[in-house]
Amino acid sequence: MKRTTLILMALVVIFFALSWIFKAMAFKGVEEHYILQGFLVTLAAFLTLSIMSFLYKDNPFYKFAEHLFVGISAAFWMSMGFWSTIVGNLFPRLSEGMSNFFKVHYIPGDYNFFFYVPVILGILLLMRLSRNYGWISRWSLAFIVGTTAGLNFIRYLRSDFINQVSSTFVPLLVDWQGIGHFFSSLNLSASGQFIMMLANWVIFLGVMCGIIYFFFSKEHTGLFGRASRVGIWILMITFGASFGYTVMGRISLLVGRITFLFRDWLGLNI
Amino acid sequence: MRYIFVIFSLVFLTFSAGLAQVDTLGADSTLLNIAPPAPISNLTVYDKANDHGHALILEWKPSPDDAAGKNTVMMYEIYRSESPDGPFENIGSVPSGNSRYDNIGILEKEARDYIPDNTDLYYRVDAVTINPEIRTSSEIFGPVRSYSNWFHRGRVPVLFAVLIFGGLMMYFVSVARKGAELYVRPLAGIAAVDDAIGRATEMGRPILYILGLGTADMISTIASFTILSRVAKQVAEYQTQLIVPCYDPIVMTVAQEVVKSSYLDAGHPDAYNDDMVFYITTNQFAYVAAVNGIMMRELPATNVYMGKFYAESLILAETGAVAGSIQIAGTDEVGQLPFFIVACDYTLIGEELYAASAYLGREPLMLGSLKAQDYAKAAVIILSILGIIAANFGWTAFTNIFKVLD
Amino acid sequence: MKRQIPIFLVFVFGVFMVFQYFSPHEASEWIYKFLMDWIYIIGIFAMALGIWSLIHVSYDKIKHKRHDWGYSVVTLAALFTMMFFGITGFNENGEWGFYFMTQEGLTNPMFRNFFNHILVPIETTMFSLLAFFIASAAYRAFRARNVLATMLLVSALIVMLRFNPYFGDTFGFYMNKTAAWLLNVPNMAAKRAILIGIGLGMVGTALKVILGIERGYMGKG
Amino acid sequence: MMNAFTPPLALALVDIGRIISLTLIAAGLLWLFIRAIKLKEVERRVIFLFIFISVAAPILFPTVFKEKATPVVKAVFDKIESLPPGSKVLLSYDFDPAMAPEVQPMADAFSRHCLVKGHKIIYMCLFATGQGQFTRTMENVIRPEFPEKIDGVDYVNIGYKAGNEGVLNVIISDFKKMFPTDVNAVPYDSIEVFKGIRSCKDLDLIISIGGGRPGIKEWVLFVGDPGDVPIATGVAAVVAPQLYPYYPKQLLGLLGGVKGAAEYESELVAHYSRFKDSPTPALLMMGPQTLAHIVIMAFIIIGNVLFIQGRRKEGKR
Repeated sequence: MKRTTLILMALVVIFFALSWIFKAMAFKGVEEHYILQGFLVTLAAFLTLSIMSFLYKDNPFYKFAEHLFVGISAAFWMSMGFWSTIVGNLFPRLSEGMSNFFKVHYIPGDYNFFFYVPVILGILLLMRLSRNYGWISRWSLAFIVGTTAGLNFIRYLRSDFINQVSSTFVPLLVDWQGIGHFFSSLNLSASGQFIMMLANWVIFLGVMCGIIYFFFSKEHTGLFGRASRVGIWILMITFGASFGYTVMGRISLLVGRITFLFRDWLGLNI
Repeated sequence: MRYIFVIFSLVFLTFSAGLAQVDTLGADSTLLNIAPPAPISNLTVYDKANDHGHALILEWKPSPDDAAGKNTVMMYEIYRSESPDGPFENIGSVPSGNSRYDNIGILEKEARDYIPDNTDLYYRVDAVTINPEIRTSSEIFGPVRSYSNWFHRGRVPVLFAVLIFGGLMMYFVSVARKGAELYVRPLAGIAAVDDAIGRATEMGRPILYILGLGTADMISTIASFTILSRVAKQVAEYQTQLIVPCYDPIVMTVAQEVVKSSYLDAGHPDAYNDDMVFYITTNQFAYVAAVNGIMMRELPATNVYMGKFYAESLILAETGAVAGSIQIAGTDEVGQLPFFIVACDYTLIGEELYAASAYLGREPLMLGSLKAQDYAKAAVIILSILGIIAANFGWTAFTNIFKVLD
Repeated sequence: MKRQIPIFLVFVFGVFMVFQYFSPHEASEWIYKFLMDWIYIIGIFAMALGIWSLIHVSYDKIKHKRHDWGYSVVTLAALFTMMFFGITGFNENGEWGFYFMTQEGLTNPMFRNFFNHILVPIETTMFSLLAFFIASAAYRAFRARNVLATMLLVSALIVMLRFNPYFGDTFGFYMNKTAAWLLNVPNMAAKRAILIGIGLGMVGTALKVILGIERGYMGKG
Repeated sequence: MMNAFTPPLALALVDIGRIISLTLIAAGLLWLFIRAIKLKEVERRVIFLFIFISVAAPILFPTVFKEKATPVVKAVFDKIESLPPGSKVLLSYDFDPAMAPEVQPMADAFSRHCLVKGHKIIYMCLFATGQGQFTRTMENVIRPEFPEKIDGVDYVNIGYKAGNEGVLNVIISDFKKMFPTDVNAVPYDSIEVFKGIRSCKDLDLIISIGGGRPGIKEWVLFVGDPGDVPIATGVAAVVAPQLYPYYPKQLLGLLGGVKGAAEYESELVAHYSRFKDSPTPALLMMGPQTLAHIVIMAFIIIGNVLFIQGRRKEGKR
């Protein structure tokens, strides 16, 4: 490491050490464990800034925060999984003794022995670690994949396919009372006839052209090609609009973070 | 769950109505001498159709004193018994103005609201005034039984769709198996995959393959596995480096298997080691943080994102752009497509992701299924046009075909 | 044996799940519930594989003193510390010991502190980086290179113009309405087209999986 | 929060900081624009810096942009403004804590406006968690700012009743049947606010705040349309586009997201000097939003200038 880097790192460390002291003093009398609280708030601020420093370039602070984050999150996820699924779901079905030990409510049932199956399948999955019997783990995999494939097959056929198709059935002539009425009452209000009809036409044609864009086994030429072109236009307009719309939410996130830094850490009265 | 909530809130409602009554009694003594309301009429109880049993539906004609008339009915209380002589048990209530009650039992035998199947039951509905003492009971309806059904009649449209789609699939797969030539239009994103691997080889930099945040059973992840197997095979042939960081442990297991056998197929089993495919953590942003780090440190020539992605899509793609990698993405998560389109060089939109596996392999069986999907799409277009015509002329019979009951 | 049994299992369970949808009978519901529970439980066993891989990769880095191996020490230390806090704690008598989860979740104070002051701040900060990246992506990509890029650009601008405080009443109002229309009408059309495509693709892939045509997930393309 | 007790020096510093930061952003963008004409790309980190300043500066130096109420928002404001004092307004808190950041400011602003105009407010909610949100209005608005207003005389909280649209179905014809008492168990008939009110049809205005289900759609379908009662709403930004078709026929007006709330707050501040020092959370939230949006749009324009200049140069060659 270069000397300037070392000096810089030392300065940062000193800065946050000072922050810890100041924060702890500010918490004195307010919090019981004021030294710990001061440390934790400083730590949160340090980690926030470390992550943000990645925007400038990859650096040791980011690397530290990143590796810390990975370790903590993996352990968090594992202990939550252990307590909620194994202790919360499995033990109450399998063994009264285990349930008593972990102080969870034992659920007696006639079919509880069925819960040995996933335990066996889970152990088969762990066979993956063995060099020679690794292939056995495919059995439990096959169970998971098969079950969810069947589930997805139906679910998507029903919700994404049948529902979406049937909701395309919209009247193209909304509230039609003859062409004379159409022109005489033409206006641009959102609930007016023209806008409603326009919306339905755009939705219908948009869906059709969009589907045509997704044809794989037909050449996109001629009329077909033109329709598929319109389809990709509609997709692009939509993507642009969604992008623009998302900006607001993302800025809110940053506002939240910066407010944390200013108010909770620096203690500015804003 | 919803029913528990409804029942719970109804209990709460009854309770608060009771409380209210205590207070109003003092304020308004006329409440004590309300005339009893007229009873409800035409009570019918029937088995809930297309269900797992343990559920009955009550319908009745409201009391003439509900809203009109004396306007004294506050709510209806529902009573049930296993014998016509009682004892009747209060099982729930609805506010006045209602003429239907769904008596949905809970499946566990121990539950308080367990309704036995294939057993005679008797029902009674009371019209209750603001003073719960003053009420009028209806005649007892019964016996009635609830049944469990083997077939859900409301789901026939889905069955038809399954049969039609399955048939199309079988047909085209068998056609393809016989060796018929099937045309598929070129997809830019797919062609880019081959170039990208070549580029990585020239530059001597690795290829980063991200399977997304999906679990191993998601269809998009399964499609991604197939693409990964092609990529890994080519990578093995070119002797380029491959990095596959994983979000889900099962996905990691499968990905290891996939990459391993691809290396075997390519004839370089010794070049594979388990650390090419590794697990990071099952936390969205911790995973992103680590992958960002990998991108900036290993500077991969190509980043391939295939599978399920959420808010992290843009963080990954922008960091990849900063690192100067060629980026190819594909996802079926509609909300994230805009970000991949904006930040990546090539993006497979929705269905193209599933098609990609067929494209890369060029196996007749896979191409046959693409053809089946296209025919289904053509059917959608025809059906939609028919549906639009039907909607314009008010032919509800046609649109009703598509009504799926739950 | 190594391939046939898994493919058979996939077929059996896949077909059962399809049938299950059409049969609301109690028995079919019960089996369905069991299967769903099983998947969760198996998933927990897979956790061990994941943690094993994480430890293995980190340990390997440290052992061979690879580049940046010091950070792997951080990962492992964080992992074991958090796990320790996750399974131990004070019981109701105030004794330190093996810890049991309560109604309120894991109440070990250090576990909570780590969660609130390490996990949450980093997580939300990573998320908030999107505010920066959305700007740089917009700058880089929203250029009127061709028709498609122009459309992307124009519709994004229209939607973002909602936030201009300097528009007059009428113009601003119509801008708002146009943005709402864009977000409602073409958006719905495009989403529906994509969803129908995705639905078909999913159904097709799921069917291929059940029938054993698509076997990529078993390491065989 | 800035208020009347902030020392003048701090206020001056805030003004100076605001001016400096805004000038900095404007000058920087101009400089980048000129560089773009000369075909110099903007570095990524510069964009990041601009985004950071444009979000951080308005937080540090509260910056309020001129928020002119759009007609959809103005319609609601004008309605409350034009009703004679003593009119009966119903505010329904149909939201939970998750939606609160966006819609709580609206609920507070409506309450302020109605109370200052001397309207009588009936608070209720279709979400069980709405009660907790009302408590916030009570603690942040009514108690500190309107200590003279009396519960039961100027406003009343009748609380939550389960039953979603079932509740609405009843109160369209009879309030008392569904709400025999208020939350403090005061009987209906002895509540001053309810004098002359039998059903929803006797109300002068109904405002549903939320956007989930049950929410504004149910209010329109079950009360607004059949009872012919004016209905207005304040909803989360995601929901707003779906509600535009209801305006102006079935909906008097609507506030969409933080922006709608900010517009309302600015109208309120402009009309009533007593609210000058009241918290305006939505307006403050709008500062970073507006500035960041403008900066991003400016960068899109700069990018396109670069692109056009580049192509022109290629053409000359």
